[in-house]
Amino acid sequence: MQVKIDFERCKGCGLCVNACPKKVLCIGDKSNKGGYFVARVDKPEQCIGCCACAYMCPDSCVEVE
Amino acid sequence: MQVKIDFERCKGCGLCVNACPKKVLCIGDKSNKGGYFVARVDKPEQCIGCCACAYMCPDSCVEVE
Amino acid sequence: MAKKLFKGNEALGEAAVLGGCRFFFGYPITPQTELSEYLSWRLYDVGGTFIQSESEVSAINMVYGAAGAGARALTSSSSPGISLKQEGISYIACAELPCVIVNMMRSGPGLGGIMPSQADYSQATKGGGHGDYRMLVYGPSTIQEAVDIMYNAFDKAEQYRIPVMILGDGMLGQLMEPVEFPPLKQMPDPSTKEWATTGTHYGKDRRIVNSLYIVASENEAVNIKLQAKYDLLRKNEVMCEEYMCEDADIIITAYGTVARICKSAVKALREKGIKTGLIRPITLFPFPTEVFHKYANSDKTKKFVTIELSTGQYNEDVLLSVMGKKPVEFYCRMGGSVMTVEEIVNKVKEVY
Amino acid sequence: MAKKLFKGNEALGEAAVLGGCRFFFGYPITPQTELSEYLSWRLYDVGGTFIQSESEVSAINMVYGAAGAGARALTSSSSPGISLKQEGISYIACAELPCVIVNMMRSGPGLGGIMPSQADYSQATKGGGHGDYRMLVYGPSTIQEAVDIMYNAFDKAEQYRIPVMILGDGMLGQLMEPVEFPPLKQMPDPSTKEWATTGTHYGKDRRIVNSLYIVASENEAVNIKLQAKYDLLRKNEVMCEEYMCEDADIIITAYGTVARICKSAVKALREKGIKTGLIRPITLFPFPTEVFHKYANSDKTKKFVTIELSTGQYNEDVLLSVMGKKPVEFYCRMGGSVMTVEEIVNKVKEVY
Amino acid sequence: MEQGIICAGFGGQGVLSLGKMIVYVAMEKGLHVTWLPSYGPEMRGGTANCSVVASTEEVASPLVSTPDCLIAMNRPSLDKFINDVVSGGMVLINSSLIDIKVDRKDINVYYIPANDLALQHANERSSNIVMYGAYAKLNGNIGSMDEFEKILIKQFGKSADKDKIISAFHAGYEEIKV
Amino acid sequence: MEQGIICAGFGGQGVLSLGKMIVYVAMEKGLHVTWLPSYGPEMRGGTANCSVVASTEEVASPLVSTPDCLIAMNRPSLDKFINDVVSGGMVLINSSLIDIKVDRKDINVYYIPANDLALQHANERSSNIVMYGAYAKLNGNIGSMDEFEKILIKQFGKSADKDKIISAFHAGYEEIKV
Amino acid sequence: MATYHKSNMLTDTPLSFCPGCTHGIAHKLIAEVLQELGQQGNVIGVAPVGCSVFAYKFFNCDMQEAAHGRAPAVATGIKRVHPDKVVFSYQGDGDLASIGLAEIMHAGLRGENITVVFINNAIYGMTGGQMAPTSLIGQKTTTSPFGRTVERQGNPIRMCEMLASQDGPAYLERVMLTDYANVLKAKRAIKKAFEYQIAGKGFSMVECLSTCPTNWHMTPVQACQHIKDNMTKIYPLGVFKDVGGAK
Amino acid sequence: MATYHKSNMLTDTPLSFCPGCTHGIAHKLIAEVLQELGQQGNVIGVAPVGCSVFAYKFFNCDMQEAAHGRAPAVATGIKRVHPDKVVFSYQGDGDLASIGLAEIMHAGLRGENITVVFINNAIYGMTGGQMAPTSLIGQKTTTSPFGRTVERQGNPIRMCEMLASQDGPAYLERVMLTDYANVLKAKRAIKKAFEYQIAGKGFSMVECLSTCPTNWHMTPVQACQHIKDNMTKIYPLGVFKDVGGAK
Ligand SMILES: Cc1ncc(C[n+]2csc(CCOP(=O)(O)OP(=O)(O)O)c2C)c(N)n1
Ligand SMILES: Cc1ncc(C[n+]2csc(CCOP(=O)(O)OP(=O)(O)O)c2C)c(N)n1
Ligand code: SF4
Ligand code: SF4
Ligand code: SF4
Ligand code: SF4
Repeated sequence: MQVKIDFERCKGCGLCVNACPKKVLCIGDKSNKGGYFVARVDKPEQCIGCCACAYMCPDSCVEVE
Repeated sequence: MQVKIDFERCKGCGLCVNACPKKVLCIGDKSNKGGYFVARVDKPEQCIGCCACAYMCPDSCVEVE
Repeated sequence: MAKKLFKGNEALGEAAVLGGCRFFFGYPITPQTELSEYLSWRLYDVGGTFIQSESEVSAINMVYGAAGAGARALTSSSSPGISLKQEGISYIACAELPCVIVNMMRSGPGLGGIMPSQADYSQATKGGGHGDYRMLVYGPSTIQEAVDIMYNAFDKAEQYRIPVMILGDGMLGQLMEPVEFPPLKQMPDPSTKEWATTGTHYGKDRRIVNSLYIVASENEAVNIKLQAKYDLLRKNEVMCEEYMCEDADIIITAYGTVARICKSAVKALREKGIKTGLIRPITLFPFPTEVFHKYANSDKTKKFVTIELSTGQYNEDVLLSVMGKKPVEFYCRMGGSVMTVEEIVNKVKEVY
Repeated sequence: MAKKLFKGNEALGEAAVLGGCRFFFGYPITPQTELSEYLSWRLYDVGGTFIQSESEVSAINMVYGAAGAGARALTSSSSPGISLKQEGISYIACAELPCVIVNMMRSGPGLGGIMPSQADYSQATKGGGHGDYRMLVYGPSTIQEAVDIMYNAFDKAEQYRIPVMILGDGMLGQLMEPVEFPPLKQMPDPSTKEWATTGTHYGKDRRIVNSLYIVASENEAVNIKLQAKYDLLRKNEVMCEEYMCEDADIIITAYGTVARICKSAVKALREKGIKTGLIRPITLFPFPTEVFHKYANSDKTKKFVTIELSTGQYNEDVLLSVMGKKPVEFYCRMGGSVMTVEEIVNKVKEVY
Repeated sequence: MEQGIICAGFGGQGVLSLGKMIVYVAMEKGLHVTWLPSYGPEMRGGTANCSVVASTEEVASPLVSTPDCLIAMNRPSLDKFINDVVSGGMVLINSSLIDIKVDRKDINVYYIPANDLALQHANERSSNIVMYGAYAKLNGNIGSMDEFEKILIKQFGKSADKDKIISAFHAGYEEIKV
Repeated sequence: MEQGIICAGFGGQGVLSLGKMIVYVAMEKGLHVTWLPSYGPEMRGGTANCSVVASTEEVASPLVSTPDCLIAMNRPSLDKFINDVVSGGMVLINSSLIDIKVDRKDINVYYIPANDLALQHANERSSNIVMYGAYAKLNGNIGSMDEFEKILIKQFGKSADKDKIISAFHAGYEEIKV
Repeated sequence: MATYHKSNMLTDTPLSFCPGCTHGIAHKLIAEVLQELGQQGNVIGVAPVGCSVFAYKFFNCDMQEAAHGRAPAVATGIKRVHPDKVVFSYQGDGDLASIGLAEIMHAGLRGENITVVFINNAIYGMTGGQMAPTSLIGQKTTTSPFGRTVERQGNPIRMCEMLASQDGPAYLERVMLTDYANVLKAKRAIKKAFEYQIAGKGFSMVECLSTCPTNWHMTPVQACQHIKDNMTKIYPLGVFKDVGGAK
Repeated sequence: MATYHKSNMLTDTPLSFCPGCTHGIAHKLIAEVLQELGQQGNVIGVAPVGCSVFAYKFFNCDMQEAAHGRAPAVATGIKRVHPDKVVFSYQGDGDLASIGLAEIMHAGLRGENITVVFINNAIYGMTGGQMAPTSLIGQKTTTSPFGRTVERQGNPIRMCEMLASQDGPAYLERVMLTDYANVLKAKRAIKKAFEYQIAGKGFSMVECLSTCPTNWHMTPVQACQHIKDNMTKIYPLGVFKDVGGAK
């Protein structure tokens, strides 16, 4: 499984982070052009492909494949 | 008991006639200034003072005393 | 074709159908209700849709939706109901949707009365709603003229993508006259309506009906475009009847049913040897400014006399056109009272 | 009293309270929402009532009820919301109820944008609603002036039994300036309001608030009475600032916040040696026609230049006042774009 | 030629259709016509009237403020319009309901007991037909008796009371002696 | 004297209150002032800015189209307004977020690492206070350092971070070497 | 045995309704109730736009004439100014259930302490017999000339049920003005509604099934029967909400 | 294990909502459902006035932007012209339950064959946090600064319940956009609503309890919790009407 986050689209809201049952994601320390600190895939190996993060992302920034 | 009908106010709708359980009233053959054939107290002696006619008259033309 | 005796309201309904209208959304109000009553069965006859909406506000927004979807949609009301439509009309104007709105004016303000009036003139011609928009406004004076205007109103509305208003009054709506109807119009191919959200578009081609422009420069651009359209109307769409004006010392001016009464007055005055004429605008926006210029600049014309059923709303446009070059006298009745031929004759004699 | 830095919207709210307003009915809309937000707590402080109504339509009708009941009632909105109030305003005008309505104009038509505009001028001054009614319309240009006008608006409204409109724009609403507030007004005795349905009347004395006059002659009489009132306003209530007009070759004219920009332009032009002045109407209805007459008839004045944030709505009244006696030049911006001082300077230089 | 007519009466007396029938006759004759009702919330009783204009030229104003002909079906209508009738004009009065005489000398007044004749020949609702007949007799320039009758038949041809109605029409027609 | 100022930045950077504090200082000084925000549906991120005018005379136009002073807190703001600054005017740039240099030679440009200084002395939300300090140093005609500080204390007197905020102010003040 | 006299809360002006129209019954019930409650000189009424537009001529108290559908908003404005006065609105079905739907529902939700008398006659009377939102399925009107169908004109609206679905209203009842017994019931309902207002319990509404003989093309007696036979099937009588002793 | 890609019924334009605002979730659910139902090139949407005013930029289909509250009227106009197209409106609570209450109720009563997605976030987001008709008792907003009380600001409005009190609507469900499981439920509800429309069953509405972190002054995660803890007490989830197989 691979989780990808659209860096410029992300608003750093943290809903994906909160949704992930395996704590795969976290809010990173890099901000994009909008000034948002973007979510980051922290532990990709733990991903079970449930897509909870993707479903919860209001801005459709998360792709799971 | 006395039933009185306001001759000029009456519109001859017949609701009082229909309401009276004792058939005290009827529609008369005299018309008023509005061109309406006015209700008439036909059998005053039969009146039991139930006021059904008065309550049903939409134009508040019936007085019962 | 034989003429048929028709009530103004019903004739307008029939003419709308013949002119291609297939959608009506409206709410009853005297003195125009017969229009919707007529269409409530007539539109079903031709496979159209008639909805008595929950309110005038809803009606005008249904028109917005249907017009945006490519249909020929009509709504109709009278003064208070038209006031309620002002927001919606402003939206339609900005989204550049074509539609037709009938206002059979009654006397106001407020609930007022149901007799004829012309006191919604400014509202119709200068924007009763917010923002710098205009409608193409017609003020027919006979039922035949109303029919002919309605018959082509949707064509004009679509040509310019603009709301068209037919501004009548209670008298026009209630009057019966013999009228000749044109044939059922062949509809233009709907696919030529490049604005229409027909639901068939996806992705880049998709269509948007909108009036929101949050960036000032974009909103200004839209307004510039609208103004250019209004200039085009001023150039191409002015309609005006000049009646016995050529040799007239006094020119009466009026529109709508009032102009009919004025015509009788012109005849009566000429019989009395007073050379009178009549300028009768048929389009109220665009206003026939040039016609007034012509006579205002002519040596023959001595004076203008404006006659209207409101307190100078129409006269403002007359004054703006005559621009101080000749005196403009004024006579009006209000609140549903209508002037007689005699009153007009007397007014003209008085100022002669 | 020390001046306080206040946002226009909030300053208007405070001034309304100080001027005796105890009832507010309104619906949020940018750029005036701060007014209602302010009153949502401020009115409770003074034992008043604040209702966020379900819509603008409802708000204006709540105002009708409260005003008819003898209260000082206020509503406030911006362009699209004001369009929705047109029916209600027409009712209030006809029933001769006193109230105050704020319109912080935003750009239109339609949903448009939220930036400053003056494109509701005709709607405000010539009746956006149906029928021949008028409001007393003020166009303040500074927050202090807005405060002073609002402070007295209810007095004027009650004196003439007329709806008063304060016509600002997004800029006036959003701007902060230091402002001095007058003291809390002593309320006139409510029992002096002979129109008010206070519920204490029975039988012959009972009071009726109404705008229905089904008999044309009665409706006409009401209209004649209204027109007499409007003439009285024309006589007594005109307010206008004349700024450096005495020796001016060119007179700029503008109202509201735009007039502030024009004032800067007048200064800049005079520095460049172009003798410029400014006529700034404070009341938009009644319009300061006499002031324009004075300069239009003066040999000194060469030209007028109208500056506005709409496409000639205000200019129509200027033209009607100047009446062809002097050329009137025109410059406008639209859709929320606001002209700079430089643009005005350039326009004047161009026509000089 | 231009004739302005006012037909006026109670709500239920059929004055609007009376006016309309006159219009149809004039139309058949090739005249220009207009018909304008007094409209309003008259559903609830009260009076009704309509203005009719028939003219050899295009009708300018459909408003009849000074009628050449007044048909008055009840007293309030007579009172309302009698003074507006032009000098030399005609007035048709339903004498079944109107018990006064007109004292203007400059007009031609005809008294027709319309309700009585209607009851006699058809039914109480046909008083307007009687007046139509009377009008026909007096206005040969609008149409001949046959032409008036033709329109009547068009309107009531399918009615069960057709013959009675025609008889009421004739009663009105005959009532006028000229 | 009349100074037109534009403060501009991201939604959360406090540019509106920065402008307001400058207004308060000018008010205390007896100057005429106006403050005008760019308003709108900016709730959802995006840029914000305000126009401030301080003048010895009544302020005619509150719109600042050609600022005498620009305070730019982020790159889009700098790009938007830099060309409007009057010749001889001043520009204060938040160099923590803006990594370019201005190439106009007719204006005075000051680079202040506002976010860095803010983090160092107070917290990330105080970058506007740093700029306020820098502005104070450059605009003695609007008010003295004490007068600027007084307004700051009025605003944040009750805040737990009061001292840190004042320290951020001084850092901004000191950052300008004139 | 009883006596009956015209209420002193009615003026002497003849009512403007058609012969046999039960609008008149509703008028007098309100007048009688207000009289019995001793509210003379303590009432402000709001007239709607509809056949009862002239209500201000008939009720013997302070009155305001509202714009079409806006009576609840007008009444709200009044009640907030005079919370100690009895305020009522009188509205038809076009007025209340069509154009004024938002106003009545939000007045109910606010628990506005007013009384509404709602005349449901399934038609637009004033304008000459157009379809109302309450018109029955199958009913022919001038704008549903082939009879109302669900497909074309949608479903009849049930106002008591709609208001009862929300918090706010204190008392909601539907009655019919068809006969003596039901008129007495209607009177009790109207009395209760006003009593609740006087007690400060909040919004109350009585929906009266009422006739329109003129536009139903029936005699007044037939029209009353039509209500009993047909209207009550769609609009069942009864109490839809009653907060009782609670506020 | 599954995969997730942005729906092709959404454009690439970044959404205009605040960080963590669940308006975005509602948008993508609609897009996904329409994609799954194969409706690309068969849809017309109606955007309201509110934070979702720019919906026309985000949905990859024909769109109309309606006046505040009038989306159901606009959608009605559209649907009558194109009965074979899928028509939906997307509306906030100010839009649908306050200014546009009459329009939504009458669209429901007409059984208008459209789908409405109703975002109930208990606040006016777009204009900066004023009270909505759906605001909770106790909720502080910029126009109920001391917290909403029944006495001052009235009762929260329940739209599913209101619509369910009438004939007309075919399908009404309330869901919440708070977590994975509930988002999936919401998606099923939205799908069902569109399926009903496609099957010609009539009016369908899905009410989505949605967050406004900005004006609630909460983090997005807190805001979701607030819905679960507090909003659902007033706005219980569930199906309020389902005509099922019947038309
Ligand atoms: C804004 C507006 N729209 C329409 C009308 C016209 N109008 C007057 S009464 C009425 C309907 C009345 O019906 P209802 O409320 O059912 O009362 P009823 O006459 O049946 O008693 C309408 C549509 C109006 N006066 N104002
Ligand atoms: C006629 C009119 N009134 C008011 C407004 C201002 N306005 C814009 S959005 C809005 C409320 C939005 O709230 P809601 O519908 O709950 O949607 P949200 O923003 O919370 O998603 C208002 C009142 C307007 N644009 N038009
Ligand atoms: S949910 Fe979406 S927008 Fe929010 S942090 Fe995660 S990826 Fe970014
Ligand atoms: S009910 Fe009244 S109006 Fe009707 S007939 Fe009897 S007395 Fe006359
Ligand atoms: S039209 Fe109908 S509702 Fe109106 S007064 Fe007549 S019978 Fe009553
Ligand atoms: S204001 Fe609220 S509803 Fe609007 S986008 Fe932001 S979080 Fe969402």
